[in-house]
Amino acid sequence: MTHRSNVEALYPQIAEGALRRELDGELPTGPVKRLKDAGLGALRVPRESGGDGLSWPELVQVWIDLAAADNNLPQAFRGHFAFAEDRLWHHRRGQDQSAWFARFTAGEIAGNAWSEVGPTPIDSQRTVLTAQADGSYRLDGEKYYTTGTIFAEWADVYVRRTNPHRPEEGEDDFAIAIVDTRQGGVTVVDDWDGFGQRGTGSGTTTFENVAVPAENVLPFGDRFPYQTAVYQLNLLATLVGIGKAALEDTITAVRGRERNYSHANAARVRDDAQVLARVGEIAAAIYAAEAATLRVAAAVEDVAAAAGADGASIARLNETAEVESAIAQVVVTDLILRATSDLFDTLGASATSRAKGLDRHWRNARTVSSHNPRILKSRVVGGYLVNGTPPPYAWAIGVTQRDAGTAS
Amino acid sequence: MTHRSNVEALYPQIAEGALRRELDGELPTGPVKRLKDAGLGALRVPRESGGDGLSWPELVQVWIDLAAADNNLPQAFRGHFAFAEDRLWHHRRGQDQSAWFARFTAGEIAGNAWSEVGPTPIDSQRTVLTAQADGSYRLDGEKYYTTGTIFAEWADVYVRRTNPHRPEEGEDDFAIAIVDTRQGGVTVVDDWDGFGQRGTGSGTTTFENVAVPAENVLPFGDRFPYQTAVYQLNLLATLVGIGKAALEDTITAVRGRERNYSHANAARVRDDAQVLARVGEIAAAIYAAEAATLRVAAAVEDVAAAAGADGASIARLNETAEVESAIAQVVVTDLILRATSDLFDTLGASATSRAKGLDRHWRNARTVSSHNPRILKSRVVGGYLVNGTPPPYAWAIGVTQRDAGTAS
Amino acid sequence: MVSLASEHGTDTVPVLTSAEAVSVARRLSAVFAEGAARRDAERILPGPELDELSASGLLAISVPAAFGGAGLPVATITEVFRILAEGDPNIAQIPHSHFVYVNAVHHQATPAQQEFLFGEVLAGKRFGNAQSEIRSKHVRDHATTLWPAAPGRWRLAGEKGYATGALFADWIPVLAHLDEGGPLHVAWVERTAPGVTVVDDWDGLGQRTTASGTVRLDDVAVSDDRITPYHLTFTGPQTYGSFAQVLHAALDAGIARAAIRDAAAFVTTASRPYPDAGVERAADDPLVVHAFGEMELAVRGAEALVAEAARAVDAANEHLSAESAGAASLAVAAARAATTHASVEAASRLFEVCGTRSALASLRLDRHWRNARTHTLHDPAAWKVQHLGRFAVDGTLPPNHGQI
Amino acid sequence: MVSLASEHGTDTVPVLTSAEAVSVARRLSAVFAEGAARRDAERILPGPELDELSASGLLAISVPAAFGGAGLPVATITEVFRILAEGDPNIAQIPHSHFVYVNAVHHQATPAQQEFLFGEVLAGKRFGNAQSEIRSKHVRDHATTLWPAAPGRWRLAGEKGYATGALFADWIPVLAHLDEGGPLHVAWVERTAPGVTVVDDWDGLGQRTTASGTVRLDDVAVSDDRITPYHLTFTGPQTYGSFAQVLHAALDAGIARAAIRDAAAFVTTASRPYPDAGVERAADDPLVVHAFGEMELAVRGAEALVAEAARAVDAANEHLSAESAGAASLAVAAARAATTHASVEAASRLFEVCGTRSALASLRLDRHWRNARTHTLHDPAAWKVQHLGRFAVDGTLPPNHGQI
Repeated sequence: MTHRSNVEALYPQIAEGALRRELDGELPTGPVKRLKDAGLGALRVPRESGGDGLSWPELVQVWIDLAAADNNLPQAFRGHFAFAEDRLWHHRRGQDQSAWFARFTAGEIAGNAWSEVGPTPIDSQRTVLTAQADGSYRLDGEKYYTTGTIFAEWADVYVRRTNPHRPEEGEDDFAIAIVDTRQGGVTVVDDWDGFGQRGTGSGTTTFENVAVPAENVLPFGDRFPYQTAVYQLNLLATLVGIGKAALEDTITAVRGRERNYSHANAARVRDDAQVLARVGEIAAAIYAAEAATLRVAAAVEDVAAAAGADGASIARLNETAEVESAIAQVVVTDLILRATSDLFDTLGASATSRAKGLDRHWRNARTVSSHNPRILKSRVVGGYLVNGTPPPYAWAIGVTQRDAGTAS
Repeated sequence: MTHRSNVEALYPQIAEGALRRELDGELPTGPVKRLKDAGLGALRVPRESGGDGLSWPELVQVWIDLAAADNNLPQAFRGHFAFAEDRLWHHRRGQDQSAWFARFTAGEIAGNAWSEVGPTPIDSQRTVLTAQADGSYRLDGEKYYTTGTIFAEWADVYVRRTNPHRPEEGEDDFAIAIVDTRQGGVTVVDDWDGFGQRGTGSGTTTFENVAVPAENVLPFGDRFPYQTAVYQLNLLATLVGIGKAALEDTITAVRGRERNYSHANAARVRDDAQVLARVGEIAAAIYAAEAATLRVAAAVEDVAAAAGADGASIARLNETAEVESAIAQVVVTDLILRATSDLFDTLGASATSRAKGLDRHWRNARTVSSHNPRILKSRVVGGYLVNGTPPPYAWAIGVTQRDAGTAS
Repeated sequence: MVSLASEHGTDTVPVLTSAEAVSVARRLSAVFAEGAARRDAERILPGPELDELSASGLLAISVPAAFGGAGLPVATITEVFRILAEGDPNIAQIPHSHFVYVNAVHHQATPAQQEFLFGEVLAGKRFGNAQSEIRSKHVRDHATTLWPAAPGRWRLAGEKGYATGALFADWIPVLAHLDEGGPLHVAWVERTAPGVTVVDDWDGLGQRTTASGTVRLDDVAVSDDRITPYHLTFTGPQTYGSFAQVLHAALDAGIARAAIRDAAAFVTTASRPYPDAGVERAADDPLVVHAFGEMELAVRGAEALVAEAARAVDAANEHLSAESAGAASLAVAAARAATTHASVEAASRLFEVCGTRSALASLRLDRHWRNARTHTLHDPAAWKVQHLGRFAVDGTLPPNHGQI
Repeated sequence: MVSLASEHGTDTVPVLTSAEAVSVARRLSAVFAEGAARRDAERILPGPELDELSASGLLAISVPAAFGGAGLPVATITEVFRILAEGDPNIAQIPHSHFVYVNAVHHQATPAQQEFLFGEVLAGKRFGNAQSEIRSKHVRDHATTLWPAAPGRWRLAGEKGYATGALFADWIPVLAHLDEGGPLHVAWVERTAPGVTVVDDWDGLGQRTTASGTVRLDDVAVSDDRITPYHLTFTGPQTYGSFAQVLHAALDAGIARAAIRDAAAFVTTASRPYPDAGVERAADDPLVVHAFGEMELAVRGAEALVAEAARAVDAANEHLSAESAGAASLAVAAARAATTHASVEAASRLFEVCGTRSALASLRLDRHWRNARTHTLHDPAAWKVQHLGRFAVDGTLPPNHGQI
């Protein structure tokens, strides 16, 4: 039994409770627990370290199908897969990551804590990691949109590092602190108030004088370069999964419809050519969206597999992955949003019952796609193709210290 | 050097002449000749028989890039790849096909001659193969839309077989005659009068008392089952290639534009956010169309690789390939047609010069997609998903004797 | 300027001119808009707002001049609906059946019934609706029946669903068979009559405060003079269907306009510019502006078709024939299809232009999409397109019924 | 009923009422439609057709009543354009600049010039256009100049492109600087004047017979009385741009309608039904009908916006202000964007509903798409959307120039 097969065995049960959790506004705490136990967090961990060693296209297929079962779950694990990828990147570049791999195979996961919205100016961070006299650190600050952290043993925190004890070491720099959320001083509040993706655990995390050992502080410049593409890919997979769930619900609802319009083409709705054609169009949109998303996964795989290559090759592959993720976002967003809104055209007025929750697919897709407006991505793609302008985030991590918190 | 690399080396030269051939209404006879010599027709032939042994996704990528160089070429070779696939299918099922493989590697190709439009009723064919006393055959009749046959050494002809010498052998049946086009009595006329895909060589082929040896007559029921999916896939690849060529032309034209609208967002057109966004949208549409097409190719590969499997497995895989090709057609047609028409939105009035031929992309895409109206395919897809209605052609070949000539 | 219809005494509502009606509607719409998000969030039914609407005279503008009403054209009624819906489409939807039944009284009731029922409307009373039955197979099957009780007296029994407006009505016109399997008639029962129960069990994802619940009729006494023939017999050309439909179209056009309005308000005050756009305000980003332009274009197109359709209904009312009624139905079909598309699209694209923060549930900006998506399913827009297509291909006029 | 304007003598064209103009346009449109495909295929310029158009009086309908003309409103002129374009949009495009320059004379010429030029129009003469210069960087840069020759006499030198109508014109108004770098003026030169060469070098993919070629001006003598100020100075509110634009919109609306008409004719007579549809005629396939419905819907929406825009231009002409002119420009922007979309889309979807056989080149059914695609690039529709967007976001009125 692979971790993957254990994970996939959970889908029917997870899917069954998804609508109820949505209507009750309940976090998917139980499903997340079971997925952690089943080894979802270890899917990319190398086989020799107890993981499944999945490729990116394989992992993305898992994300898509998981999102079809419950739209929130891949996003809830997004921060984990990014952090785990960073560990894998360094493993491939020769660093020993066995301690982390052991944690992941034991079911521990990490959440994300990078964003500071509100008054935070670009290129500054109010979450501060202060070096102590003994070489360890203390962390104070507040992060928003900490997706998945509420479910996680570890928080992956983007910080400003300061060393009051050794001013001679120069100015503050930016770093990543990996914080054990199980200790006192870490508070996670699920205050996410979106009308979609309500169960992603995208809350606020507060750190008050939290201890961080020195080995858990990582230089920001060493971060794996394709994090932006991975983030986008996670959102793309979520969109596709939402689309697949919407299609499934549509087909079920069409099969169940009894009343047809009296001048319709056929006595039964399920035989009506117009209705079938619309279902076909929705299915086709989702088919293309899934194909495009898996193609981006292949581009991410290319850069991930190049961990040992020279910097120029990595940069080139990373740019490709980044551009492809932007390209796919333009078209996938459009296809899925349209599909989740158009599905109502195949159904009658009874489809608008709140209890059926058929609007959740649109609300979820709309929320996911608000992360990076499609209309702005299309300009990035056009600028790259016409003028060779690099996508804005390909160079953001590991090269400059531009606010990476916006790269979500 | 593989055949594939030889073929790919020809693209720049082929692309350079494409616009001129289009404007002059000239058949791509030279490019076809060079492609035959380079081994395009042997790409699927097993390596041990002198071919490249390409998988379907690999072959489809070749088609796409070839169509980007000249939209007509993959379609001109469509009949060949179908016939060659039939040979490969029987090779995989244990029949010796070395004679055919030798011909293909020597640069000989086959064209298609299945359609009889006009008064032909379903389930009848006016092209008749008459058994002779010596066991050989003679062929008489006329076929339309014989795409590629004008360039081919062989014609793959769907016929009604009759045996006046042995009436006791029962009623006429349907068969495939493989006819050497180099002999007298075979006439191919390029009378294709479409406003697009003008260089596909889709003319009329006439057979007058043409000799066909018995070994070149194949039972219709033995035809490889996924021909319909292969045909669709060829059209999909052509559409994607057209889209890629259109995108390339658009980018070049945008880079070259000097005059901008005086209230525009930027002094240079190439810096105008609206123009760049539109280019990005076109690119994204083509990216998704290509991804969907390659995904169909993977489904075709699955059935092609199952030549040795039981009938039920083959039927199931074939149905999947068929449905996926229909699904992809719905969305790819829409994406490419829109892209080839929208490209003008990034350009000025000078883009409408006939000499620039920018309308050819739309005319070509429109012609390709008229082969199987998208609006009708969407119903097939919906019917399959909602009611489990099998797609109309999955069972047409090898099971019933329904007029396979419409399966294009 | 609102003039009081003094000839009906002080108990009557104002009789408005077209210009007055539009201006009163604008004023009320602005007021209704303020509370719309909160009513949607907390599901507060708009009782006081409806009373204000009645008092304004807007619900009486279709009463014929011969009966002391304003007798305003469909063009004005439609524009009033559109304006009110821009404020709160829930409030606008509630009197939809009121106008439809005022129209029915005009065409189907006896002079005595007209005198009485129009008088009620001029006195500020509201008509509801109890028409659809949920358990039927086809949308237009009915089981509710007027059972004979005594000469000239009947008892009405049955259950109706999606009864928008019934909760707030003074009179509920109920569609019922006259005796078992008999011809369809309309029984006018008072909301407060014994045996009438209105249950507020509507729980849709949008149009949440329309109170489109269930009406139960438990042996309600009805006398002959409160029974009118079914106005939907459609034996000849009619504009009953196109009138009802153009008001639905106006409602969706109002939702679409409201979505653009709220999107513009958000973008100009709350959206952050995208860092790479190189602009100070999100509202100056040419791609945001372009998206607004596309939304504006779709909504203007829909509005133009609504206005065109309303004029076509007025024209058909003036010279009624199969051709003029068919032309009105086609114009209305186009208006319905266009407003369906424009409202769903504008309400969805709102988030594309406003960015991440607009997705906060507390802002209730998704209510526009939920309202549009819910109301546009009232009857299928695909069928409007089908009728337009039949006309485009063959010149076939649409069928003669109440949904087009 | 066409009445002859006898007071201008027998040499003048009929002065038409609005109803007459529409009916004459319908008759001519039907005639023009017959030869449109052949003219496109063989690139036959429509000389006789233009003469028929002039003789009908339709090219004189905008001459003010004070000068003996019909003085018809923009609403009628627009509808006439739309109808003619449905017949053959090449023929309709040729007199576009004629109407624009009649309008210019109305607003910018001296009474004497008006008397003369309007007289020419009433006598059946046509105005062309020589405005754009191909080699300029911005669309509105100009190098053509009136060089001083003697007091009151000038010689005109330069080259103009995209000069639609010039080949068939009696008078060519040429945009030129008055002296080197001086203010822009319009020089009126006779088509046959020495030094005027019109080259039919237009080779577009669509609108192939509009003769939109090059005008070469080789020291053409022009006297003061044939020079009018540039009507595009835009120092105050104007409807010059919106009038020109609404006619462009009408032209695309006509193409769209023609595409539907030809598609319906093909589907009902030549298309084979799809075997699996289970219908006898392709025209009965619900999905084909649905596609027609969508096309019809888009085209009706575009037509409604064109009519609305024309009325807005009339309204602005009546009470000219920055607001009314801005509203007209926005209404026209919506019409242009909608007709662009509807014409390209209907002309492309034609093939989706008609099937494989419609792709035969000899049918020339692709001419609708080529015509739409070519004419809609006249100036960018994206900018119409941008102006609508600026208005929707911020209430910003569009700029004051000739392309909106």
